[in-house]
Amino acid sequence: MSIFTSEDKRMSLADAAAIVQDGMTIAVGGGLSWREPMALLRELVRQGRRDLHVVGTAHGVDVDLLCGAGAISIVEESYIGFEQDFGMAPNFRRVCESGRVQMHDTCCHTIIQQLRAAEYGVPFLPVRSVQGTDFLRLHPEYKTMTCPFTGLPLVLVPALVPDVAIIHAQYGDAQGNLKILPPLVADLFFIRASKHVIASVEKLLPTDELREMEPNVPYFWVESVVEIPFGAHPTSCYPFYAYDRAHLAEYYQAAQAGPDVFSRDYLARYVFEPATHEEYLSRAGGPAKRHALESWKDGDDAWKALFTAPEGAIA
Amino acid sequence: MSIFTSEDKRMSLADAAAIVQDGMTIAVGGGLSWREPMALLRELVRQGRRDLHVVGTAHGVDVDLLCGAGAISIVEESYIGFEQDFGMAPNFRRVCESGRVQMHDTCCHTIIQQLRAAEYGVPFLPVRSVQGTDFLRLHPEYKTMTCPFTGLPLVLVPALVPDVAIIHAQYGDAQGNLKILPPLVADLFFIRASKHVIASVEKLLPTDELREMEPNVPYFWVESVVEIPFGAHPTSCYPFYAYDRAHLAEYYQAAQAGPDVFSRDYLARYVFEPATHEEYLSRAGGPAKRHALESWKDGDDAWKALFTAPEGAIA
Amino acid sequence: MNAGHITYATLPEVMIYQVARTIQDGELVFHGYGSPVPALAMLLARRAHAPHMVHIEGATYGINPEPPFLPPTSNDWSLSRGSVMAIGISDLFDIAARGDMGRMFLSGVQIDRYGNLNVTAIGDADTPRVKLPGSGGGCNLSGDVQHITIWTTGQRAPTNKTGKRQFRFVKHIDFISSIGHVSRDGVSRQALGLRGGGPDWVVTELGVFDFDPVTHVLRLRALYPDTTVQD
Amino acid sequence: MNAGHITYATLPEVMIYQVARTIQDGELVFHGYGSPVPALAMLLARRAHAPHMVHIEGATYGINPEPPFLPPTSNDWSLSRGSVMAIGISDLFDIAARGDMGRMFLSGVQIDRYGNLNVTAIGDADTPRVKLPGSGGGCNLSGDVQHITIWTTGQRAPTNKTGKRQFRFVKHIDFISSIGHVSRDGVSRQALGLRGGGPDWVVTELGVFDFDPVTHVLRLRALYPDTTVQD
Repeated sequence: MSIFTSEDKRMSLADAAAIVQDGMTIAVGGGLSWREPMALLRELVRQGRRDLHVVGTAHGVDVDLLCGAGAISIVEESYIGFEQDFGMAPNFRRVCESGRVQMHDTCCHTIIQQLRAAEYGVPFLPVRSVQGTDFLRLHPEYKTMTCPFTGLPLVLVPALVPDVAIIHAQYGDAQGNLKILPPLVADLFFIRASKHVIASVEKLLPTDELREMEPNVPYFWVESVVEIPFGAHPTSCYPFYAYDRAHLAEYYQAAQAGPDVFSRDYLARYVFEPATHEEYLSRAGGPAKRHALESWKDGDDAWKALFTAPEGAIA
Repeated sequence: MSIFTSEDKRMSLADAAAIVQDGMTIAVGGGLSWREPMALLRELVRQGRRDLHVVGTAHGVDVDLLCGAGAISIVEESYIGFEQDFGMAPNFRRVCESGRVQMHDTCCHTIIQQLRAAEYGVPFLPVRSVQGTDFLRLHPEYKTMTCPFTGLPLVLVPALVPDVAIIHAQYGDAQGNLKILPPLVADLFFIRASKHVIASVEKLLPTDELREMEPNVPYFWVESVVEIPFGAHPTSCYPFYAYDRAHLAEYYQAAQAGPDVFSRDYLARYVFEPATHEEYLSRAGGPAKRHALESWKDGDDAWKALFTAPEGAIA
Repeated sequence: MNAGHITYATLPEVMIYQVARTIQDGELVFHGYGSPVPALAMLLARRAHAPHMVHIEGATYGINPEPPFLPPTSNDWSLSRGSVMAIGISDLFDIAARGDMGRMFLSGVQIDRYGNLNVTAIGDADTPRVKLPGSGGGCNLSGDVQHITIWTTGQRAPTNKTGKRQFRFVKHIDFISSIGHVSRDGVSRQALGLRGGGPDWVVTELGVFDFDPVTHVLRLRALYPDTTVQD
Repeated sequence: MNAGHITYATLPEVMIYQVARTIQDGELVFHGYGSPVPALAMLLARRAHAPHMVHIEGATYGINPEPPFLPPTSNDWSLSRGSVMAIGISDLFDIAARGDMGRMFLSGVQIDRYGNLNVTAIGDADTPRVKLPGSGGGCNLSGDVQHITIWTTGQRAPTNKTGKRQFRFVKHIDFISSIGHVSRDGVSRQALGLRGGGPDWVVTELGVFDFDPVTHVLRLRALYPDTTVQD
């Protein structure tokens, strides 16, 4: 929704995250346990952001972390959980049930149609589905109409323009061109619909090298780029690393044990105390852990082993 | 709009083209002088197709040829011409001015929104532009409404479902997976919105080789695949060949000289008399011509030389 | 211990078989994330009676993948291995919305007699008693997909902390996350203008159900040998 | 003989310069196919006063290309050479529709005093006297783009076969292909709900024009040294 033409978009993690202000609507890239911009989100928490409205499709630890840190007031996503892995998202569940966070649950195609409306510069897009479900009750901003072409009922969903899209990409250059590898989830929709885009990348490349990779996000949509290797940890970022199941299990146990334990055992240890991303990585297991998460490349057995539950880790 | 799951979609040019029937709405891939499915279109003409309704964005010799052969009754495109190269499209102009063909001129974003409506399974999409222009007069099927969100006027353009998309891709496999190289123009929109997709490809590859190229069209949208090297001639199909400017000049002169000359000097010679695509290529210059059109790879001077007007070729 | 293997061993193979049976050859079929039963049923169907089924893998949207194992999270590259290509999230939902998705699988924490499902919240939606993870794409897909198989491994009602038995099949559904045959207001899916045919089969750990073609109400079709109607 | 060079040599450099001057630094700028004057003006502007302009090349949609020459057809790979990437046709039009395209260039065979342009048909649209090639994306873009430069190399009226002088600036326009400031029915673009600001500059082979801010009518701003008002 804007054009950013500076030649050098490189920023510190702190400066990039500071583009997000209290009360803004944010769209978080990736999904479930894949390519979520965790380093940027941890920085948002460190900076004490409040009252964020988060929108998207199916997410996990990213949104649950923001819920557990008290950074969010509205969740408008299609799913927040840990799938068959650990099940429900403890912090998300707790803040919804206490009423501290408004659950504006949505559905994947609905939110894509809303982002597309923003992308196409029109006030709404029509949707045939959703009718007959209680999502209409939850979203008084949707309208219904009788289609002038078919005479059948339709739902009109309004354009959704996030203030900031927060993206983690595999590759980028200083100017802000990005190469995001699939599953892209909703990242390209977020990027095209949002007013600001901040991106962390695993690897910053010279533009000529990035060109060979056929980037899929042009620089003029991106406002800041931060190189943060392992910036999606504990979610996965192939072809670099698989997700850190042991870390997620530790996260889940802390969150499950209630807000105080979560604050002490997770937020303090992994978000507030580490002064730098390097310090975070070192607390999260250091080079040995990083090496282990890269071992998915060593063959199916090594890869499979990364999904093994650590002894006693799952409640 | 359909799912085609046969394991082997390879067909003869004649069988593939026969999927198009008189009166159908067709979407022709490529654009201007680039990657147009010319071999398939010549076959349509040979089979005597009539009353086709052709839809798309900015095209050239493809639609002009169909106009000159009497195959079309409605043209719903955004532009038919030869740009600064040769200017207006003689056959298109003639059949519009005589009233034999209805000019349903459209505009690029409008037609994309109509194809998107088909793709998203909704009866229409809204458009903010078009208002104040005479395209509304030309298209009574468009509707206008007051937007229930903004109170401002909007145009609603109906879903457009072509019967057949006719595509020329660089690469494909027997199952119908395709790799189309950019500019993609509207090809992916046509493929997703149409009931049938027939494709010619420069090169048929084993599936494992195609996978390495990261195909962008899944097999289940494609009903037939025909391998036709130089199947886009006289338009370009990089990285294989540049367009054949001398041939287009010959085409233009014949078309400009009136329907009788065009029938005799172009249609007979290049469409009706050649029994096979190989025979067509041989009449169009044979191996020497093919080699010349591939010479764009030899450096800027060689490439530039391909755009030189042949002596006296332009009227 | 491998999660894929745990999954495989602890889920009743008979359920996977029953879910696989609902798939027709030649149709495009999708399962969502967190759905090991449909995932395995689709792999089975494609190897057995539906070789021309188009398998779209949940979350990676890989086409006809040959995953080396089933990881417990769904946006994982292992799940698109062997695919010639993957489509995007929008392609997947658009395919359904234009009527080209043959079958999909949905589950629910509450299931009512018309096949409406709740995976959003128990209690009041403003401050729910239990906030469930959410419907993912289920809300849209329930309206759009040609045929839907409902599956659940939790039909047998457990007792909660207060000793009350919690039934998965409920008379009153707290939140309709995905639409079955009749809405809360008694409107049929046809009158709502929905494209898909709605759920036709319900496979649980106890038996197989379908819907009466006239009343659209769930009815028992078959019990597995080791279960009773009392369950 | 190279077409790109022919083009370059035969078009008045002063026109290219005047068109380039209408471009601001930092804005996203697009030219359509068959538009050598804007194409050269954009290359010039980016090298001169607008280094942060985003150049989107007509038809290939290459970003900031460094073409080795200008071919006479626009979907040509030579026109995206040097781009880090290209966007798609839909991206281009969507960018304009959401208000992010700063400037675009349009031409017309008929131009009326409000900047409405005709590139569709002379005469009646049902059976036109002259069928013109069509507007490409001009119709949509004329409504959406922030600022539009109108350019024409054919303002000086030639005489036709019957000796009648054919003016490019016309009182009555046969077909409005792209909207200027006021519609055929006298409705302003604001009242039409259009997003863009409409044409602000008109550059011809004779001089430079703009639009009166109150009446929205075309007015002469500068003549080139070798032309007269009579022309």
